[in-house]
Amino acid sequence: MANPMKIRAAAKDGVTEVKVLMSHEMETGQRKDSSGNLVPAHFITELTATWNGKTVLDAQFGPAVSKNPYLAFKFKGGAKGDKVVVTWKDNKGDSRTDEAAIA
Amino acid sequence: MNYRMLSQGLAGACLVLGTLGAGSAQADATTDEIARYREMIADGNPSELFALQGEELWKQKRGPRNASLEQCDLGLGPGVVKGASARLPRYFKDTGRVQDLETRLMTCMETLQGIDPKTIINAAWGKGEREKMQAIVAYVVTESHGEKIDIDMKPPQMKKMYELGKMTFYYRGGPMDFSCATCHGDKDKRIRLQDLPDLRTQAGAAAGWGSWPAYRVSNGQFWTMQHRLNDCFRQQRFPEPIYGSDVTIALSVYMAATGNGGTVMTPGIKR
Amino acid sequence: MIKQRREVLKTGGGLGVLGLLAAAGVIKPELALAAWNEGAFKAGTLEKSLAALGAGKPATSGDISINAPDIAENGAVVPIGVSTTLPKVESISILIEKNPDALAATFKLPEGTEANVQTRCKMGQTSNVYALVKADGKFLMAMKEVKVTLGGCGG
Amino acid sequence: MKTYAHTVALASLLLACQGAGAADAELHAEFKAMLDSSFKTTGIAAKHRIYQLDFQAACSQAQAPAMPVQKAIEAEQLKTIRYPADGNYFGNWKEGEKIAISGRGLTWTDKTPTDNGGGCYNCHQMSHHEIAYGTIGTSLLEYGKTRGRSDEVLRYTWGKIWNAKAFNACSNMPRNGDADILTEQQIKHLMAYLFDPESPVNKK
Repeated sequence: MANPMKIRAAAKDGVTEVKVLMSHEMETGQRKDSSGNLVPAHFITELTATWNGKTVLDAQFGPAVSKNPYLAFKFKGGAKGDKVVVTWKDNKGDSRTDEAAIA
Repeated sequence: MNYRMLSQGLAGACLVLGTLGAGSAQADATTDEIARYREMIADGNPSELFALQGEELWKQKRGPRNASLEQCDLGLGPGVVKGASARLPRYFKDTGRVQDLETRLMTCMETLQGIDPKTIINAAWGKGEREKMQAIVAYVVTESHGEKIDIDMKPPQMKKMYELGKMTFYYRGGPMDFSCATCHGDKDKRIRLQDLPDLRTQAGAAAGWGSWPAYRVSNGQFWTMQHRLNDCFRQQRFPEPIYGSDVTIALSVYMAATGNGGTVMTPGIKR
Repeated sequence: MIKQRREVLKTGGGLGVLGLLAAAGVIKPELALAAWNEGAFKAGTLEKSLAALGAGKPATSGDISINAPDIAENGAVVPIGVSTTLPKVESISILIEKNPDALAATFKLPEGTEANVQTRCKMGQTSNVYALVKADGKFLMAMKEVKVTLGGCGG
Repeated sequence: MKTYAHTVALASLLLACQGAGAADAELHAEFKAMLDSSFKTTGIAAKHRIYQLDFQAACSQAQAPAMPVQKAIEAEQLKTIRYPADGNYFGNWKEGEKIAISGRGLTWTDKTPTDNGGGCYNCHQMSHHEIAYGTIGTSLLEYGKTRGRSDEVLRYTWGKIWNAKAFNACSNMPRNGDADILTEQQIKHLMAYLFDPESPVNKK
């Protein structure tokens, strides 16, 4: 099972900044292991962030996004205690959803 | 030391060589840009992901005794994690040994949880109990972020370890004749583009010791201090140090004590 | 739900059908947007990736800025941020010219989300990095070179 | 593998300093025991690597040893240098560049003890275009251009690459030829990299 994300959301002057760290290998499918076999591609393909149920970001990743991906973005609105929910899915059908309260 | 005595005896004939060449005025725009790169990746250190898992493991009942690590004494009393790693290595009366964070955690895992230390010592990095150890370390060192390095050098056992660590630091060997000092025994040097802390000095030792354990962006792994030292010896072309062995503890005491008073920046983020 | 969408994709032969379904109100538009754009992510060259994104040959815009280092100490993690002052931004994409597949990531920005995203990408070698912005229905672009260095004592 | 039989002169110099106190001797014994119990053989990195050669021991202090000791070491090491049998110093600079950049070899994760890199860029600036260079050693930029190609310069440079300790007893630089790190052919490639006018070391 996928490991939890670390989500930070902070509101300031009517804008909420969200920073997300995801635990994921992000294998490109082009790397060889120590015995010379190709490691199959395994990477996050889609990510959605919502605030109070409204989509605030919709991202798609290729395998060129770094291992343990980092993402930061900002949206207008958001009050202390509001929930930001982030969900990712990967190319093997695995997914993970975590949430954080806006600080 | 014998040779030092000789050189003192022959002081008239003795010229202490700067073993390095003269061309060191190569500070350039490259260095500034690399600094900017490091600053950009510092916010959002994936060590946090490992610390998250480590905290869970700390609280989880595990092992043959089905116990958590919450009663583990890292030197500040049972269960005290905050600030503990800033004061390690230290001499522990209950084991009669100088221990670093990882060997101390092995003691806790053995006594509280019944986990055989061999399952950690003989495991590969990132595998089995060793992987769990790495996560627990990430959690513990995060709890000392911002504290001062505060190594208690009063016990004679610590003084002995310091001396042994210093001897290890200057010990040349292997097919490339390298010692720790080959790379870390002069000021303002770098290997390729990586700055090399001068571990002989307080500032250098504080910078080096204080920023490991760390997340390594080149391989996406979280490296404990044992892992860092293990790879130093690998690059030094030495044989492999056994996990938690005295040579690793001695070097740790030498570095930590030299860096005493510096700031703990763990977990770090490194190339 | 997700499985069903994938099946529709497979049998229906691509985004066209999905678009049709969305237009017919069968599925919500935002879900349609979320389907991974395999065609663009596996397009290969910069030119083909831009084509697959429907961007053609976008003009350069001084209103788009790329926040990335001139030199990356390690190609495995290159911080790349894109921001723009252009109005009505719909999407931001990051493309790396010399990667096997140029497209690294794409972000759809609903109204209210600022045109300012940061992530980290892998770069196999020194390359031009492109930020593609779709604003008010039009594609515009900016470019910055990032040098990737070798490091460490081993290699 | 070679063994290093050091001369009586060096040995006696080293012996001359056996006046250390009992506490020192005890610490030394403890140090040796610590090394013995702390290391293990992994892959090609055998445990015996922790046992020092005489000159390594002499260079294992915070300060370099006394000048006579250094001179004795240098004289010893000078004898190990083998110059190219065919009298030709040069290989291909393009191959030389690859060797200069590669820092691989002789660790416990390397499969064989051969096929090693020179690791030159770890410590030296060399070419006009490679920005990732270390500063532990001197800059070798425009090495051939500024030094010319006299027999003396070629012989010195070859010798320095083969065994740097022949010129500076406690040099940080490995004994590339003497310790079987690089082959004669690889050193020829490196020589070409340093001296060829077309090499980026000399050409902008």
